[in-house]
Amino acid sequence: MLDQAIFYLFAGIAVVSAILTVTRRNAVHSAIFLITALLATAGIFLQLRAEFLFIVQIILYVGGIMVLFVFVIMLVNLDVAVRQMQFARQKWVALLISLALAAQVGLMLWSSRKVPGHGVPVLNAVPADKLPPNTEAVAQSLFSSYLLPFEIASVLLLVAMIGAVVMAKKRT
Amino acid sequence: MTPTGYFLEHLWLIPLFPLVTAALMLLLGRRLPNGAVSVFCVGSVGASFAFALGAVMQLLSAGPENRAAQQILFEWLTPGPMLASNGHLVRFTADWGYLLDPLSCVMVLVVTGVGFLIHIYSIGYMGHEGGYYRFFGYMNLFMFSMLTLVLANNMLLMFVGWEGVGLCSYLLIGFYFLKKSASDAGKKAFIVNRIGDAGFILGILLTAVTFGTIRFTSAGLADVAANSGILQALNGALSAQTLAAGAPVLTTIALLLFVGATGKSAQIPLYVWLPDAMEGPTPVSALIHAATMVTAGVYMVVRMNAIYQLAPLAMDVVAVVGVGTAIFAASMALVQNDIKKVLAYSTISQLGYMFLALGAGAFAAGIFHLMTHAFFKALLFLGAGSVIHAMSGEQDIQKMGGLWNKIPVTAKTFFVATLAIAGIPPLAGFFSKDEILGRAYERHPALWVVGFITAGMTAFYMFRLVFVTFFGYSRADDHAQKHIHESPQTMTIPLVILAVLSVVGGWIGWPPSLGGSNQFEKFLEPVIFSAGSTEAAPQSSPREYLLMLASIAIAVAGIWLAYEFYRAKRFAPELIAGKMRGFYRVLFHKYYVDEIYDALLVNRTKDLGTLLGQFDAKVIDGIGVDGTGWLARFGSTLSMWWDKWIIDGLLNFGAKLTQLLSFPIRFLQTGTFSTYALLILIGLAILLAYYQQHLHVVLRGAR
Amino acid sequence: MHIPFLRALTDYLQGDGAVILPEIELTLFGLGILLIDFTLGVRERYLNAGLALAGTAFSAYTVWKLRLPVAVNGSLLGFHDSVIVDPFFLFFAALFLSATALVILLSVKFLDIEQEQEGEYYALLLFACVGMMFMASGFDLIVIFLGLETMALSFYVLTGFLRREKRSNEASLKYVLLGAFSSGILAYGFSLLYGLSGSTNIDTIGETLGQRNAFVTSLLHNPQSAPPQFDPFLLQMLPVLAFVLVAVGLFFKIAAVPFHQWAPDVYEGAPTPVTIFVSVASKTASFALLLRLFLVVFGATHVNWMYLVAGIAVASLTWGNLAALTQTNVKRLLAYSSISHVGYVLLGLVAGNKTAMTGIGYYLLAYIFMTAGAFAILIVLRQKGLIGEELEDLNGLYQRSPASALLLLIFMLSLAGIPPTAGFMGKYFIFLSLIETKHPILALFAVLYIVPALYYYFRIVVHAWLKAPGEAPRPVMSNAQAVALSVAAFVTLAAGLYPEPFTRLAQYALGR
Amino acid sequence: MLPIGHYLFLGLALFIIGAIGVVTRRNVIVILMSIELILNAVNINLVAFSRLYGDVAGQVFALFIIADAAAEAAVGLGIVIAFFRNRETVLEDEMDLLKW
Amino acid sequence: MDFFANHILSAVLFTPLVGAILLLLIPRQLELAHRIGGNIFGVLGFLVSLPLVVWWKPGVEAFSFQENFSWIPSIGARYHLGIDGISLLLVMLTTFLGMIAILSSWSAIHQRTKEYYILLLLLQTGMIGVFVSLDFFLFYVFWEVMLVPMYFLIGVWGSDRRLYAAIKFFLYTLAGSVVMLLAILALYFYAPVAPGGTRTFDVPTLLAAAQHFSDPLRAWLFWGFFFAFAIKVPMFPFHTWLPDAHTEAPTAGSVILAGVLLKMGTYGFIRFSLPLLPADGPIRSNIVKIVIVLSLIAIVYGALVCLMQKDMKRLIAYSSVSHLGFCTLGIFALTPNGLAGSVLQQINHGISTGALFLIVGVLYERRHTRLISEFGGLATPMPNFAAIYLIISLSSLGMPLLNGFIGEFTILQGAFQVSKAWAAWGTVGVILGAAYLLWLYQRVMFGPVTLPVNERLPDLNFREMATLVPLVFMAFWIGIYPKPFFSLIEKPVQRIVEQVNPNFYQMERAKLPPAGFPAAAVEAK
Repeated sequence: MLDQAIFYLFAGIAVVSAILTVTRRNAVHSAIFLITALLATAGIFLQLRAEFLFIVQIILYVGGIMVLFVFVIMLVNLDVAVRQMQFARQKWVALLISLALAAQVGLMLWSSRKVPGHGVPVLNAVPADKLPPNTEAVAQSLFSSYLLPFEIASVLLLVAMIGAVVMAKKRT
Repeated sequence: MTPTGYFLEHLWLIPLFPLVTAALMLLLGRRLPNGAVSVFCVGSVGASFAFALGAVMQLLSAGPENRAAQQILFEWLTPGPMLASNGHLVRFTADWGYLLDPLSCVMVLVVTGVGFLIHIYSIGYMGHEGGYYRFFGYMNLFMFSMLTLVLANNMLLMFVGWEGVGLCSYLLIGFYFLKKSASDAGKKAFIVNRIGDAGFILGILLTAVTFGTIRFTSAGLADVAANSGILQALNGALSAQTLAAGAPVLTTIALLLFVGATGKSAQIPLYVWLPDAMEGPTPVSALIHAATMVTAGVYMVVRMNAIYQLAPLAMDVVAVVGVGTAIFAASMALVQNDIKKVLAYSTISQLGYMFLALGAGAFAAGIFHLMTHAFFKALLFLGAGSVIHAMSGEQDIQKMGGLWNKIPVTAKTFFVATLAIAGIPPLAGFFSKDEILGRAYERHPALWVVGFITAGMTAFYMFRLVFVTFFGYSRADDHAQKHIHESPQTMTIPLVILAVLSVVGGWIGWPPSLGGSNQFEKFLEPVIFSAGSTEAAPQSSPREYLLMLASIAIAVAGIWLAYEFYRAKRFAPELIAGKMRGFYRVLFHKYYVDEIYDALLVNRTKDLGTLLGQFDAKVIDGIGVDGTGWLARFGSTLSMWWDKWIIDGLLNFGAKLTQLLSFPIRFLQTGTFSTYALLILIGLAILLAYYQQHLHVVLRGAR
Repeated sequence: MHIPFLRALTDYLQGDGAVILPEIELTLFGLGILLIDFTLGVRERYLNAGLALAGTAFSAYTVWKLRLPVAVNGSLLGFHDSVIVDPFFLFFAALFLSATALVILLSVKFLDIEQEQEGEYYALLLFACVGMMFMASGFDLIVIFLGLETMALSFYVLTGFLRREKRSNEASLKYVLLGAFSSGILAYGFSLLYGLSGSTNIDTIGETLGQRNAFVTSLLHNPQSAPPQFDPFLLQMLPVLAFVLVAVGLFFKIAAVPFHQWAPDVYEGAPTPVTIFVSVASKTASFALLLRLFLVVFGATHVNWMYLVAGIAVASLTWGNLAALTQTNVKRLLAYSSISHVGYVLLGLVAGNKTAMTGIGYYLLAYIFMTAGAFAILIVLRQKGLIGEELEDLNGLYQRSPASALLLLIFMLSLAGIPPTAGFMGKYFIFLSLIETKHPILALFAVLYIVPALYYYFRIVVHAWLKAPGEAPRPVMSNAQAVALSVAAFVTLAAGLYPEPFTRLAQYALGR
Repeated sequence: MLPIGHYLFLGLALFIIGAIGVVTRRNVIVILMSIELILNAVNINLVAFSRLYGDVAGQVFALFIIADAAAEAAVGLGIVIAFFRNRETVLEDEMDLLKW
Repeated sequence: MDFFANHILSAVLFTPLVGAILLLLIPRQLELAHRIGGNIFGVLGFLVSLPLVVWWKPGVEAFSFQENFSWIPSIGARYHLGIDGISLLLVMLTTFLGMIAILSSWSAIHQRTKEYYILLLLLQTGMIGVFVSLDFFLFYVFWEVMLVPMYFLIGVWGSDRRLYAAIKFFLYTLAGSVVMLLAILALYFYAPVAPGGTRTFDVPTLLAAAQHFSDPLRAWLFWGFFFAFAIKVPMFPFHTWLPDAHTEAPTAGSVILAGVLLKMGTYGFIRFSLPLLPADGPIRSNIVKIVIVLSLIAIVYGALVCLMQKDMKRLIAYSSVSHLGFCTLGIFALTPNGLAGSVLQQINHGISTGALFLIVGVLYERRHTRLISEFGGLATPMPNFAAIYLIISLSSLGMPLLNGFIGEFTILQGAFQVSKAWAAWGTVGVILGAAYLLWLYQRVMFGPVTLPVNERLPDLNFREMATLVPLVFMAFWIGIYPKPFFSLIEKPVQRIVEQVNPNFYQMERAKLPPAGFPAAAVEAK
């Protein structure tokens, strides 16, 4: 019961603020609403007993990425951008098509609900008390079975770093 | 026993002499002096005449039943096994071989003899012309081809000669190739002949598949069984009842071959080339277009007489075409003013006579007339040439006249020839023509009537020619007047010899009814196929005398009429012409046949060519090639401007739609990036829809 | 040795480390470049290139050594089955490394001309290569995804590496936006895959999907075997969704119609060596990934998605060939031609039998070298003050530099698929496989598209050979370029004249 | 937890919204944000499934996706800055040098 | 020497290639060196091919001088060469015409001499390869390779619309040959494999296997090959590339194009298409009907189009369409005579038309125009030229004692045995042939010299004589004594007919009466 309440609350926030994100004229406002959406998602994570991810979401996204965004928005002079038109002229067609796609996929998901377990092999989730303490578990698998992705991620981030530097570096 | 002897074993030398000299002339004749040229060329023809004589003598030494000498030099065309019409496989071979039998005896003698005389004549006639060596080279080449034609032992080799003479006539007609009319005439002659040749080839092919061989006969060969000939095969088929007289295949063969004959021998409908051929030098007209080449058709039909005799229908066709041509050409000859044109038409008409004879089954008579005609027509042409020579190139008889005393030899010999062709006994023409008419009567009186009228017309136009040319006052301009002179001896001597021949030449065929014993016919007996039913019916001699008298009468009448018109001038021909102007004009324009042919066939063919060329350029290339190219380019432009036309079109449509829904829309140019992104979404949607639908069909087995 | 660290290191390298040793080496060399780059003066920057080459060489050697254990026991798994080393990987690793080496060789002079001789450039090349290798060797969705992203990010940066170039910026911006979007879609698909199997190991995923498919087919044959709510169609809903999402993500990476539109822009805008890298390496890597996923994960449902792929293939052939017909920019033209090549390879995937696999391998091999060669000619043309990317810039190349004109001809013939060149052999296998699997119509399509292809390839040849030269300078070829070109030409010709070893190689990698 | 369908729909919703943002917005920065939304949707799926299966693989995956999102954002924004330096704009439809 | 004897075909095949490579090494400034080198290797190519004739013995096995080495074992493609009588003739024609073509371009080519000779030699190798390879894969490779040098010969040294003509030629031929590739692959795939054996591209094996295919399959394969060959020949609807290519190509190019390239199509028909014909039945008879009708259309059509041409080369090009129509007619008559005649006619066409193109080239070098209206009355300034031109025209229009007649007559004979109507239509072509060739000759050579330019035209020089006289000689040889040629191709032709049209030999298999029949007929007289 509580679960549901929490879920719907956060889900509602997430969706609404997501919509606002893509509809606000002002990029700063979009950023703000994006943060809201991400926070709501974090709430969902929590509802799903993924505490570690919840933290990461808040720290990394909200703390890191969004700061970057806002920073860049400030860098590129905003007031001009705001005054320009914010939506591509094809927006209606685009909207139409996106919604059609949404309907299509939604229908697939909806129709597959008839299948037990929504078409997913397991019928119902492990009871919450059977779950291992989340952070340890994540750490466990991160450094045992997902060691390699961890290493690759370092390379990935290195590349990102180099890239950002190369790109943003003042021209010599 | 088959006749043997040096000459018979070296038959191949007869055509070889002219060939060698011809090659000599054409390769390095330019460096030779005229004297040497004439010695070589005339000498070579003389040599082959001598060899021909020798060969004939040695042949005559044998008994009549096996008077045939045949020798195969090598296998020429051996394309491998051929499926004959009776389901046998035969190893088809066309060998390079020569056959001398009575028929080819006559031909080879006529060709070499007359040819020899004409060569001599040409020395004088062509003396002043440029390209002397070229002329004689062509003439010798012609002799070679003609001899190959008459000596060939199979149809294909005969065809070689056939085409060869055609080529030489093309070259010689076009000898003055600077004159467009000349080269045109040459081309016309060749192409018209070519049409006939097509028929000939088909005839050969049909013969080949029907009889499995194209060798005329195996007579005179060492191993008769090994390589049999048409004659033997035909007999075999008859005895085996696989073929009967009048079998359609035989008729087809006969008719196809006859198409070839009409081409070469200038019969309706393919005679049109011969009058134009008079563009050539006069000796050429004499040799090729009077004495020898044009008679090739006759010779060929006689060669294949076995088949013709078994194809009555074809015989009728031959007879009708022959007689038709005879009168048709004669009528045209009535009004011509060009001396050579008159002779040309008379040649056509005489050839018509020969075919009439063949059609009537009188093969010997046909050959007989061929020979006599060779004599007097050659004489006439050479005489005409001498006249033209005297008149310094003038050919229109209306500009001549009163030459009788100025060029006596020419005039007298010409007169003899005229008598001969008019059929006045006892000159050569009389016997041959009379025999033809007689046999024609037996075949069908109508044939005789037409031939009879033609005889009269012949007498008329020939004497018209004589009177207008040689008698009366001269109508030539005085410049020409001064130069009138008798031709040199090289030209007159042949005239005299030919004149003698035109007189006595006919006597070897002195008919029994006049106490003679038609030697000529007996001589040709062996080569005339006798299986057919056309036995020479014992004729009641009174009727024969009647016919004889009639033909003499009509000839005299024609002569008298010509005299009244053109000598005594008792009636003016202009009046007649005036009275029936239309008919006269038609005659004068030779029935407009050339024009009709041009309008109906020649130009239409050219138009077709143009049309098809256009078709290539426009349709096949236009639609086929460039069309696809265009399509590709179009397609690429399409996909290139996919954004602009499709996406934007979609957008505009959406915009319009939303506008209709009264949503304010500001038009700005499309954002490329979002277009791409949108395309990705669309693709995603499409793939999803497709895959879902596909699985729906597969898994629900529906739709 | 008693130093524990070294002990650990050697243990590691005998154990799991062995399977990722090539990647490790490349990474180390990349780091090394970044380190020494600061110490180098502007004149010595080319040493970076040398170092990068050395890196590829080492890595290549390691790959070569790895073939022995692979030969012994089929394939090596490591890191809890999250990475695999098998002939497939070895083959593609070799391709990536050679492509990288070619690009490095071709970059040096180009960057000098552009005055962008930076160490980061080569480092990024190597990291991209690492990413590709993980794409080929990854046996776990996470590894694959990270490898893909590593490659992609490096490419975004490399594409925009000429920061002064407006077109370069624009290309990289489009690339990064679209690329991120598409990898978002791909990730969405991956998440569904995880959901369907509860595992990120593609082998497990493949098995689960296979079982599901088997279950569905059993349902089809006797519907009574399960309760009615197990509707076979609905059971396939999520797999379908997953498949389409993954497919779209991958089709985007290989630039198949209609997900191709980034390719021409990026190819045109990127610095030409990077264009080579994108068009050759990233495409090959994406194909490696696509093959791995389609065959291992979705192999069971091949008959179902066969026609979907066929449709994409024909679309790519049509669009690529037609659009290329009227291009005037050579890089753009080659971009469209590369789209049509994608069509051919996908047709091989449609056929999907042994021959087809060999063909795909052969085609990709040939494609790498001939495309690299074709672009390399443009790099040779790039001089101070001459971009040399338009068709007109090629005019009279024959008079200006016969050698490069000849090479250009060879590459064009190979791209068009005229024997005796590598391109023909690749097409040969594809066509044969189509005939073997009874797809004559597709085969006819594929074959006939050679004709327009030849037309536009020969537009290039016409300009290079038959047009009069303008006042353009004679291009001068640096040694590095000469080496790269001759290698490319050699492979292109050798694989056409004596295909035997290359065929064996392709069979070794894929033909099983 | 709730039946998995809820989470799937939530993920779908965010995904589509993000997609809409990508295809409709002109400001590239906002487009990048929309992409972040999409990745977020992915994360929701992953975490939900991992909860369903009761193993943390999904969460680890989500972790890496977050890292990747960060990396993409960094590079993307860097490129945006470079672009902006040259063109004084951040509107995607003014990227019109490269076209057919 | 022994090695040479065992690898004679390879020697013939690669001599020109070696030449090309050597020329590649000579710096381009030394134009003369290139000319000489090119000619040396042209002659050498011919000399090397002579032993084929000398050592030729009508062997028991189908193909002589075979060489068979492994090439691509993994797909079963081998380096397998071998020739029978037919290919021997064509190879000789190729080397012979190649030599002449190279010689003919001594003074015609002034720019890019080096590449010109290299390309000619490459082309030579390609063409020989097509005729000698007995492995489908190898065959296809040569078939395609040969396109490239030809493309450049037209495209670089051609006249005004060369680019269009060159690419048209290339695309046309390519479109055909890619379909053929599919057919080859299908043949390769459907041929049964011996247990434990691998697939093979070996021509005799595959063609033998094809005999057991179902009729529809064979029909499909036939059409697959048909397009490639029909375009190459070219047959009626596919012929439009020919006039353009011929017209634009340089003289040597036209000579090779007309002399050899077109023969690849007919050769392909004989070697590959015929064995693939379905077994006797409605399908097969329909196919044959279609092809024959196309050939007849080509014969008449080409001849008619010739009548309206204003450009000499174009006219001759269309005459090739007509003549090749004869060849295909003979081939698909499926009788020994038809096939033999067709093969011989291919050689004849190579000689006559090649010579005609040389002749046009002679005029073009002097006047740089090919318009008929530009000439007229040339017989006066150029007598030798006139003579040779006349002989060649005659040989081309089928004058007896010249080569053309032999071929045409034999073909007609072959067709006549099957259907009289076919032969009849063929003769129409014969008539028209005389018309357009003589008309052309008259317009060019006869009459007064119309243009002052033409008054001083020099007659043939020694080199041009050297190029033309051998052809004239060959024309006479074939025309007067064709027996050696026929005996050369008799065996292979028989083999083909036995395979394709077995019931031709059903009748009277046992005895071949020498000529005329029944033998009883003789004593019946």
